[in-house]
Amino acid sequence: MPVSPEKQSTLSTVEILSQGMVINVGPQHPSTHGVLRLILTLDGEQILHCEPVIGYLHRGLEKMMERRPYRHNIPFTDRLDYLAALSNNLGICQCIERLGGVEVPERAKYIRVLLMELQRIASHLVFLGTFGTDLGATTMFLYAFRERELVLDLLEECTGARLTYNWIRVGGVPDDLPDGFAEKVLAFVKVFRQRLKEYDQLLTRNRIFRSRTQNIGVLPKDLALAYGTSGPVLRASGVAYDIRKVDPYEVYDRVEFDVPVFDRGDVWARYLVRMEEMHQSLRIIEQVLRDMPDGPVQTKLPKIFKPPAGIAYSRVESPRGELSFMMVSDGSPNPVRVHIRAPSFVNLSVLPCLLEGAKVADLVAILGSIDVVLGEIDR
Amino acid sequence: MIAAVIQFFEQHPLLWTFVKAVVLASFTLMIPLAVIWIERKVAGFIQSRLGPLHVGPHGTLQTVADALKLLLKEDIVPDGADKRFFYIAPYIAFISTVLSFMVLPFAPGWVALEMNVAVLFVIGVSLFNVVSILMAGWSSNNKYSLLGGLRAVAQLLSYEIPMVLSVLAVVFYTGSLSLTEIVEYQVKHGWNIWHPPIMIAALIYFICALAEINRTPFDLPEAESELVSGFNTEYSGMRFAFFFASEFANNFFITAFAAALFFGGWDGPILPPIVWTFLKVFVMIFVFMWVRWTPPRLRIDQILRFAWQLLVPVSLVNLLFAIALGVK
Amino acid sequence: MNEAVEQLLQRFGEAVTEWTQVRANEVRLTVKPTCWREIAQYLRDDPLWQMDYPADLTVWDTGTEFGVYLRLWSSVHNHNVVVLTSISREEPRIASLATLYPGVDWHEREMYDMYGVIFEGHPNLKRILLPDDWEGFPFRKDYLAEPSGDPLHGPQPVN
Amino acid sequence: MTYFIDGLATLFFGMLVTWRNLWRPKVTVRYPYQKRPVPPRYRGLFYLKWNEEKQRLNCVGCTLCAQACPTDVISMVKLGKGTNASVSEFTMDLGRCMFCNLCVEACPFDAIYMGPVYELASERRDACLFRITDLAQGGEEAVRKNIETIQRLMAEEEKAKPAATHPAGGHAE
Repeated sequence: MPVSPEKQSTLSTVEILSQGMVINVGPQHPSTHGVLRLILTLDGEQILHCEPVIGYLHRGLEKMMERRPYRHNIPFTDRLDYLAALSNNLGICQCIERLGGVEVPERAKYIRVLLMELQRIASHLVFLGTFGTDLGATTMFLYAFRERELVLDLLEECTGARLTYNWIRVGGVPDDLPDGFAEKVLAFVKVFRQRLKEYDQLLTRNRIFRSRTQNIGVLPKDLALAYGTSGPVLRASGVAYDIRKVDPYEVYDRVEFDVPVFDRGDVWARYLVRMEEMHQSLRIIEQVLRDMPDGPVQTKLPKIFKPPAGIAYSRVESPRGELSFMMVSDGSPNPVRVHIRAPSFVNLSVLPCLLEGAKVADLVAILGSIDVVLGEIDR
Repeated sequence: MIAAVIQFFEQHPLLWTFVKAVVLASFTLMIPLAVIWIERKVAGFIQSRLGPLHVGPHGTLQTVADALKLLLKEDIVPDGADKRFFYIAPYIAFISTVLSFMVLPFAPGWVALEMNVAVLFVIGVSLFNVVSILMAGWSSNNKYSLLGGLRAVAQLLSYEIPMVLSVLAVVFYTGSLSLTEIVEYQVKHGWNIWHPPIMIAALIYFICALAEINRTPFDLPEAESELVSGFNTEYSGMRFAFFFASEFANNFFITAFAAALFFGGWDGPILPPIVWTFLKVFVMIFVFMWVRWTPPRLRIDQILRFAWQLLVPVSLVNLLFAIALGVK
Repeated sequence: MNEAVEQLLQRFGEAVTEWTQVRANEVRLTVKPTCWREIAQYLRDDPLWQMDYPADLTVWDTGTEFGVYLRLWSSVHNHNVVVLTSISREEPRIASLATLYPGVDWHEREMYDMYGVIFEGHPNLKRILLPDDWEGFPFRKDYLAEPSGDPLHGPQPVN
Repeated sequence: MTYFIDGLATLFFGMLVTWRNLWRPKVTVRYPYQKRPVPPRYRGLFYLKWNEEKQRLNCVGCTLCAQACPTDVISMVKLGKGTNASVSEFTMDLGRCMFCNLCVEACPFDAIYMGPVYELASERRDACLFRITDLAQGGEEAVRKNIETIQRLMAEEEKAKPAATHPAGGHAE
């Protein structure tokens, strides 16, 4: 059992008293958000050691992708981060586009950004809801899912599906936005701004909520960087690492938005980053709808698509962090290797550090604040 | 006819006691059905849902159906469980609730047992509940149950103290330990709640009541997102139903007790006394539910710190005030 | 960026077999596997590089050899570096970077899990996604997927 | 103490939100009794488009959709050949379908579409298998008519063929 040196010294003084109770959280547990299993060693309510066990959802998607033509792989990515399927679609499409040097029409880029930000709101709402439930505020769950339903309705109208959208293609998007979509989105933006205020009143300002989240699970900046965490987890620790700003893709360099960064590094900061990102997403949506040009939405590609041999990677700011696809091509219709750098996978690896010394009740808060999706971790 | 029945029971007091016991026990079993239905409806409406709808008009019979389902379920006892304790724990919880209902005055004369130390009795028997939770948590031989049970005991015992102190304030104020007398005092002198020290006592009582019946800011013992279901994780079927019933009956009792202590019990104009009792109880139950579905829950150390560092001293000082102002 | 690359080439000379500037702030280096760890350490510690963020690490199988891919980012300079190398399929061994970058710990475990690449010096090199008693390394190109009786343990037909 | 007052105050503000929501219209859709309207792009159960004018299915059995499918859902038996081709069998194993829309996009003849039907659950094990009679617009009758039309057209083509062998003849149709 690896224990840090300071821990070791305190342990040796009390080792006669207890050797810790091993408790198995998951794979079926209400707050592990999927089939994550944590082996905890407890001393009373204190966590001494945590070992995450993953792989219960492993489907070998990367290997499956090696056996299929490039464009057949897009629907599989829906099953990675199933709460933000469009981000995954975009990630793999961008990677194939870079590999094959495919240009995307302007309008398609704007549509992609619009869908991406709607998706981000939907995903953060799931976070908000489940995080609320984890901490006992069950009502927040229902409110967040009520509003998520509005986003899903919009996405359903545009893409035809509610969860596994598969609506990004190599070289654009399959179809233009439906008629009157912009008005509906703007109406949603208006409603949602008010609902965000309501969430703040219900949860963010709540004293109990703050005392449950502030100074819990503090992740220092250097540790967050060294562990390669990304997304809200890293930004809450004071690093402004947002792919949309660091390496702008699509039209993110043409829209104006702020990247919320907090220095506290605790659960509270991670929560605030996500809440603020929803505000920023609304801003982006409004700008995108204002600036969207007319034109085609898809580049015609040959029926059998053979990119030249080489290595390419793409990175996308998914709601959970840096989602990166890496593809190796040898010039044949199938990729040699598809690697998915799943943000949750890396973010979860920092969990043992965060949990050491925390309380059992904080476990769910910390795990919830990392916001993992097991479909993406196990791939 | 009625006179004959009364006379018959007067001649056979043992039989009369038996009838009262049966009525009370079935009342304690029936009340949860109503309270759970209200809870589900209120929760649903607060959460933009509709709640139960299909069984009976507006789903009123849903809880009855659920109770029947629970009673018909297989009674599973885990292999490693300490069987004796595992078997009796739910019944102890239930009996402690029934016992506390025994001294509760619903209306003038409507009380199963007129006892001059009713308040003391209630405080005494409600502690059985703690014992049953500890038994359930320990005997299940499940780590989650154990954690839940230990948390529950720590929490219930901590909150018992400020609660008793705030109840004592009322006792000193009215000068009686009998619930009936406390209510009668309020009928004459106005509700206790309007007097400043009792107001604070009522607030403390309200907070402690939330903790005693494991309601949301204090629902740690059964924090389902952490401990699956806390002390009753391993229970199913009828035993689980008894835990559940006793929890909701307790919910009813604790508000009825508060109504008697602070809000004048059956006192009220026009409507008959029994209606007033139930009205007050259900308004308070609604407020409890309203609170339950709003905030997140606290952590165990925060809960205990809150009880010992704030509630206990405040209720002690408050008790002194009540004595100074109230004793005649 | 150019200055940094020149210094790197001076420092490691032959070990860096190839380098290309992909974009203004991105360099792709192909290095020899023998000084994999040294180069990573240099990239992390040198003030011109300061690649303090391990973005990605993976392995692929070309059928004749294993390619290793490491991507780093610098929070100070906003530079990206992709480091590539190749190792033999018969004896897939390479130095572990887990002690330099804790973030590649799980990536290395996953690559061991899927390709059987031994990361020398890794503190906890065991299977991560597959069950501990799994036989073989399924992402290798020559891994034969044969149906077995037990669906949870043992190879499964792919596709 | 300030914590306590702050706690009570913020709890009260939170309760105001829940109170407001208590009286808002509820969002529940009582599903089996009420149903949500399905948007036109909804990707539900497939259908093969029936062409009323030509009295046949649009499908020509070119297998482009089967090739576009990542999970090999579609299998078909071609009927006829050339411009008069169609399908006599068209089977989709929706047990493995991802409803990804790739087959619809691949089809150059507007023959296959995804419709608004989403209640596909069944208690039968073979309910995932949808045959041409389940998929074609108009059901069995459409399939029958389709086969009839194709056979008629094939026969006409057969008749026309000898004429086409004449030196002056070209592709008449």
